[in-house]
Amino acid sequence: MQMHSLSFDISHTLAGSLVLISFMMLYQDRLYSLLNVFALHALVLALSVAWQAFVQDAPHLYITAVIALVFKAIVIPVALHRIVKQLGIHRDIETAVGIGPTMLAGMALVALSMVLMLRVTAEADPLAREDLAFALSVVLLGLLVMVTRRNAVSQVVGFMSLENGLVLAATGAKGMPLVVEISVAFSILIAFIVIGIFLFRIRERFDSVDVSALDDFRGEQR
Amino acid sequence: MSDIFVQGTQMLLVLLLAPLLTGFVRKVKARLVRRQGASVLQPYRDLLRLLRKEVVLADNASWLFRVTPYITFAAIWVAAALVPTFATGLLFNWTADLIAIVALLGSARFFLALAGMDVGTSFGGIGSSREVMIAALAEPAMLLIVFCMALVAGSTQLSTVANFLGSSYVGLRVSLGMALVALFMVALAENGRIPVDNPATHLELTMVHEAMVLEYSGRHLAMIEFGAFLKLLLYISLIACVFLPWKIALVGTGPLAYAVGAGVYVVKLTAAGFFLALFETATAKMRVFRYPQFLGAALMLGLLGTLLLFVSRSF
Amino acid sequence: MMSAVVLQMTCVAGLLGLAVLAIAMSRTEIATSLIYSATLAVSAIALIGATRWLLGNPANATTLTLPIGLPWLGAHFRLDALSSFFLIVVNLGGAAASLFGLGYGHHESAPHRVLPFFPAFLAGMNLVVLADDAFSFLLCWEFMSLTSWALVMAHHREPGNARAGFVYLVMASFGTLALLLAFGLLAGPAGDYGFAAIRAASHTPYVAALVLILMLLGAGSKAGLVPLHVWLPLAHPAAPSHVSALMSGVMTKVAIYGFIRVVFDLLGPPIWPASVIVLFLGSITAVMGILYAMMETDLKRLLAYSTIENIGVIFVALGLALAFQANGQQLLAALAFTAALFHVFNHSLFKSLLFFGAGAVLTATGARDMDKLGGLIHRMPFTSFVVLVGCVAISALPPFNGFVSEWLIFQAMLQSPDLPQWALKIMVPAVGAMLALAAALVAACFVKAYGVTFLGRPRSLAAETAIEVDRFSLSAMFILATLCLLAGILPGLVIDALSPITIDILGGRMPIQANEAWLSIAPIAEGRSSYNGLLVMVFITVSASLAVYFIHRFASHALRRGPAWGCGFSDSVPAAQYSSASFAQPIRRVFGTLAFYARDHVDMPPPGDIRPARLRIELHDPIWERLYEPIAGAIGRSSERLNRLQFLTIRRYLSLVFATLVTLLLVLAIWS
Amino acid sequence: MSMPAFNPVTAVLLIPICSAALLAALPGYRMTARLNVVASLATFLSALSLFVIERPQPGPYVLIDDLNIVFIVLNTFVGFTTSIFSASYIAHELDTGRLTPVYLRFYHAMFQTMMFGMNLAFVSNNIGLMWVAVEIATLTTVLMVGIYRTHAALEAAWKYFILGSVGIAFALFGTILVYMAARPVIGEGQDAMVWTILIEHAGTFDAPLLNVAFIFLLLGYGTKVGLAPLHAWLPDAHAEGPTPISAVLSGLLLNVALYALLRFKILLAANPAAISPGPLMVTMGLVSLVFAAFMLYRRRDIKRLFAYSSIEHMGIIVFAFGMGGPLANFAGLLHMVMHSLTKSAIFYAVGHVSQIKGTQRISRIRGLTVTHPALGWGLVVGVAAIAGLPPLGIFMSEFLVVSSTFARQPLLAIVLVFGILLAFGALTLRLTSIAFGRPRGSTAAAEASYVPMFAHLALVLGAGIYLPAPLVVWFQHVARLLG
Repeated sequence: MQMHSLSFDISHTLAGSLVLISFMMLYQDRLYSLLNVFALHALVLALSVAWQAFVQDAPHLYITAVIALVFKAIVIPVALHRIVKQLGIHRDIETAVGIGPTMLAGMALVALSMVLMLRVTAEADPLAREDLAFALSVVLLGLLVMVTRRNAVSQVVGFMSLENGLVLAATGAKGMPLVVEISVAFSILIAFIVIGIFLFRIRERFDSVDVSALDDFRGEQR
Repeated sequence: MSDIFVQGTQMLLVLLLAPLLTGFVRKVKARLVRRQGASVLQPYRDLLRLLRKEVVLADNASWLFRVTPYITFAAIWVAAALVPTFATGLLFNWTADLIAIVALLGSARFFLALAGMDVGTSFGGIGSSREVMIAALAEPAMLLIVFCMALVAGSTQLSTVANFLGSSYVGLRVSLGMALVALFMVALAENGRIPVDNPATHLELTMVHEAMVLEYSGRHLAMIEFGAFLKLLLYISLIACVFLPWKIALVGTGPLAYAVGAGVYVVKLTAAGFFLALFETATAKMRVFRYPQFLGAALMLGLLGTLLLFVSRSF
Repeated sequence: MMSAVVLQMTCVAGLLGLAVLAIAMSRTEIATSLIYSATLAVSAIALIGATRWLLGNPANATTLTLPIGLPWLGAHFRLDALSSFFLIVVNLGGAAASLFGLGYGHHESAPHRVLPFFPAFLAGMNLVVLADDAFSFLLCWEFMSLTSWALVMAHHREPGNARAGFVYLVMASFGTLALLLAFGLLAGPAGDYGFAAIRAASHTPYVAALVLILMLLGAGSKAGLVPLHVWLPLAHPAAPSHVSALMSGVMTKVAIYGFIRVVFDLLGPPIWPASVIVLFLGSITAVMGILYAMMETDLKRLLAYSTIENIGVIFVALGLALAFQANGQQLLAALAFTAALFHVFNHSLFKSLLFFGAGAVLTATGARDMDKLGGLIHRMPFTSFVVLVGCVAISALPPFNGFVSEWLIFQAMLQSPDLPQWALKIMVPAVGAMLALAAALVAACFVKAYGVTFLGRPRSLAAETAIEVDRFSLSAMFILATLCLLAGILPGLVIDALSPITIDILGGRMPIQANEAWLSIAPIAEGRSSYNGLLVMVFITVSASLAVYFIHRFASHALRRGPAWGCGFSDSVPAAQYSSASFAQPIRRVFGTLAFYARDHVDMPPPGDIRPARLRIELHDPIWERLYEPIAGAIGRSSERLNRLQFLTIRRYLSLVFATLVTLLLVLAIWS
Repeated sequence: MSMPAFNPVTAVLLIPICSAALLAALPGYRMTARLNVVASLATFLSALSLFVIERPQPGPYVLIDDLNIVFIVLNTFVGFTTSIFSASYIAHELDTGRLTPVYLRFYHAMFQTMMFGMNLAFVSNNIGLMWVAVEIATLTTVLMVGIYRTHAALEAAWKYFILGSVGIAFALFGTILVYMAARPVIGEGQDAMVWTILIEHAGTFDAPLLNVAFIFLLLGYGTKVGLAPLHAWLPDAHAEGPTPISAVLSGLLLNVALYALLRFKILLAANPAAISPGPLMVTMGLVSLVFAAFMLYRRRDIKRLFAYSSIEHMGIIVFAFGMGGPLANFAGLLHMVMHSLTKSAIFYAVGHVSQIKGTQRISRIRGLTVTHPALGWGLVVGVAAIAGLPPLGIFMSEFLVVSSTFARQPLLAIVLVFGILLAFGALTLRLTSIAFGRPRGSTAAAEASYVPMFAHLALVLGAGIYLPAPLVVWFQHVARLLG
């Protein structure tokens, strides 16, 4: 019982800190710092996943943890660093919406997810319930990052943090099959995205607001 | 047996009286403006003269142009033969009620208008187009008048109407008075009398009927003139039989009644003719595009009369 | 001996087969003659079958169910008195059009675009009249629209036709959707689409009112009820003339059938306010339609507009029938209803005739614009004669058929004081006045049409060198003209033939006319009113011939041809004649300024200037400009505004997704 | 297929994936194209055989029931016809050099992989597996959309990819939530994701969790159905990819996502405490319908035009299923089948047309019925069908949807009718300019394969007039299944 409450507290703390880090992401307006914060995000995720693996003694979850650690906390951030350098966009401030409103929106989203999840009847064990609440907020915050950032790289970061939320939820769900496969699949997906950015140098086209430029190859005159 | 006799006399009577009526009206108008005026028999002479003259036909006049005079004349004659003049209970009164009679006059006008277009002169065009406009304005008013009568007499069959109004006491009805005025206005318009049209003019751009028949000559013109005389007679006897069916001979009453009826009819005609002449001398011809107001007034009167009837019937 | 409905369906199958055959061989030489003669034969058979059925005992309807259409329902077809009457109208028109097409079709530029759809169109109209469940009805209805659309698009390269087809198709589909809603309402949530089930069910006043409005939208848009008429003057003239005749003379009647079937038959006893709406719309349609026609210079468009006027007249009659029926006065309802059906029949006759005439003129001169025609009475004597008959008939002049039906309608109106409702008491005389106005304008309009087209001097070389059309076309027109006269002088027979329908639909009938003396007709009682077309005609002929006899007996025969007198003004050029616009001028001045904001602009050059003076006539179509253009504009604007969504950036699209998600979650948070 | 125990399900899955591997390896156009056709035919036949042989018991991964057989057969059939069409289409692309042989291999492999993914999604009994399958199908189509590697194609593919990934994430989250809801009742592990078991216990699941789950699933799979405002990827993906892919996208992939959505709708409907999914679907459906109808008016690109009409029809279908009830569900199913057939037929025609004219600009295509009667009239019939004109199949389904709705929810029906009429106007406006009028653009003869197009149109026409009784019974049963 003691053990259980302790494990509960730890995983709870980890999940909560994940949400906190998502907020930190919202706060960043330089790309490098954003990437660093994301690395931290991935790290914490890895920890919480590992802890879940330990608590549920589900060894296969360790794989997920490792993937999270190696791939998301190290490889991707580094790769993105290089892309940023190559595209020479490390200087520009690229939030589409001001920090203040974004933070407020974030608050609102977290509150919303809490409201929704606390409806859940308690016999779904509290751990899962809390975890879900956090996971949902992480997902929403990740989406918020994607929406409020103008630049491809930071949108990828947002997407990854969103996906971290998914992994959090998945691992929180005791005995859920296919978790590993899913996390692998997602890593591949993200790899695709990163490569895509890298190959097509999608900075302007990903997010060009220059409609006239789009027209000619959409065959749509206005 | 008496029916067929009545019908026959009626048909001949209208033929005989029609020119006389027109002649009388002309005479009175002349006297009213202190002219000697032609004799009342002048119209007969005109007709005979026209009949003797040769017909000059425009080069591109078609067969339609040549048959029209006879068709119009026939249509008007038939119509006139179905309006009770001195006696009701005509043999064929049930072949056409008032609406049909109006329609018969309509077909006469239709062909006349076509004939006006046939030769292809602009005068014919003017005449026809104005004629049909006047008709378009007059017909709604006419229908409302019919409505009014039908409401009072419960029929559109002229003999029945005359019988009803002649025999039973209807009393003095405001709406009937309105209908009478409306009918009078419509009659003026339909017969091309002042103020709507001037039967005595030529070479005026204001003329309507005369412009339409401008290309006619000789016997054709005679037919058309005769038709016009008949039409005037028809309208007057219509007014007479509906609004003052006084002494009109009812079915089956003896020859004496018929004689009286005939006499009274002639008196009625004289009075109406005199009044018409008086009215025409007193009023001036109006501009073409004043007609809508004139006939619109007739329409309003008809409608008003009908609605008033509802009110008076409703209690 | 197969049952009547089976016979009809066989004919329909034959027509559909012909359509397929036509697709196969449409480019061959003999196709035209073959297809049209075949359709003629089939329509003739169907016509005879339907006539025998109506004159036989149509009391007990025969039905047929095919295992197609809605699976659990099947396709029901039923032949009763009403449908048999409309079958007569449809197939009479079809036969006449086929006969006309035998000659006219050879001038067709693109036969492969006409031949396959012509039989299909006929089949579609037959099917609509026969259908006995909502699904089949709508399917056939829309099939009819589709085939006629294809025929309108036959000459798709001519300017304006594409637009005509588009407007037509959209309006048709609008109507179908309205009908669809109506049937959805009638069938109820359970979806009993069979007419029998609908007839059996009882409908609340709310439903009845809604259905009536939807039917006015649906059937009205097909029939050309103002303000839903806009497609009609575009589409009808665009099609080949014999098809225009079918569309104007017959298809609009099929729409009327739809209205009657639902409002009188399926909906059960009517409520009197319904009649107020119908009377109002009908009278407006009648007057507006003929005013449009009066302003028109294109012969076929003029005819199309006059169709609108006649539809208005028919709807007025139907409105009267509704009013009487709602007050339980079966006899009078029967009178008005009979008048409506009679007018349906008449209009199908003379409108087809007139469109054939227009087609003949078109083939002879290649012109539809009246101001390029004139003097055709010399070049095309037979055509001009039958067209004259048609014009007299449509102008409601005795002794032809048009007069009889209008006379019956007026007779019905004269009974309106018996109605208890004050609204109707006061409304009907006004409607009557408008109808009279319309009738007078029709006469004016056709004086203009005939006078400008056939009389006067030719205004163009084409008109000068026109030649009479072929035998088939002429025979088709002569047959119709004869029928116009017969229906006019023997109306009693028609009225008696229609009585089973009124018994079937209204439960009452007009007095039997057959035992009136001298074949005259008396709607209520001879004392009230009666009419005898035969005698009127006899009188006119007799007195006319009397006059002719006496004149040629006693007066001079001398006749000299000379130049026109014209008060000494000799109009040098034929162009100086009265054109259609100038003929319409007085009526334009009187009514047009109100209805069309008509203005005449005269551009008179100063003295010494040798430019010719010009008259420009400015006309506006109020309905198009006030109703349709705003709608189109609104759609255009909103689509323009929404179209920005096509050009957003991915971030914006993601924001949309995000917003949707949050909204839904909020809804959830608040809702549950 | 002479193996002793022929299992159609495995066949439906194995044939595509194996042939995909094979096609990736094989060079040469002719053979690969033929092989592609043969493989698709084999898949279709084995799918047909699902009707005759008795069904396998629903296992942890595979399930065959009335609902998905309809989808599988439709899917494999359209896949088959599309493979025929693509044979002639791709040949032309090779001639014009828009595609290199390398990409051709890739194309065929991806085509089969996509078929595999879609079939897997249909047969899978495990919601996790279903998710994976849908994603496979999506990603393969992403790659195919980008295959021309033009500026526009890449841009479209990228947009599709990003929006799709977000959809993927949502769907997954929803799936996880469903599992969470099921676990307390069913217990940990595999079973809590098996559809057949889920539906048994659905009544006792935790309602609030299910609600949230459904929202995410609605958005996740709805993105792929192309419901507005999640539709953004759809028009461009249709317009820029190869036309066979556009046909498959409209005809099939949308159905896959819709199928997944339906499964979860049933699940939610089985739980009394949960929100009723109907109103949500109805709203999304109507929004999509009206929105797409408006968008149709401003389209200049013929493929994008029909892409938007796909959105519109998906809206109608989702609306119908949202309304529920035997009539509406029947109509929804029918509409879905008819739409797949018709829309793919239209894209076949459009593909050839744009190849002949060398453009997708509507303004540059005129008078088709004059220059290319077969294509032109085919297109006319197709558009007539898609616009819901009788006697073609969609008329029947629209008849049922509208009439049944009006009797229940008049106002909704008014909106529905408004949208339908709006779309009708836009389509006919474009159709008249494309098919009629004075011809414009190249009049070169088309070396087209008309068989697939006219086969589809014939089916649609037949269905509009006569639906065979067994099919009807089947549909009615499924409709009852959908509640």
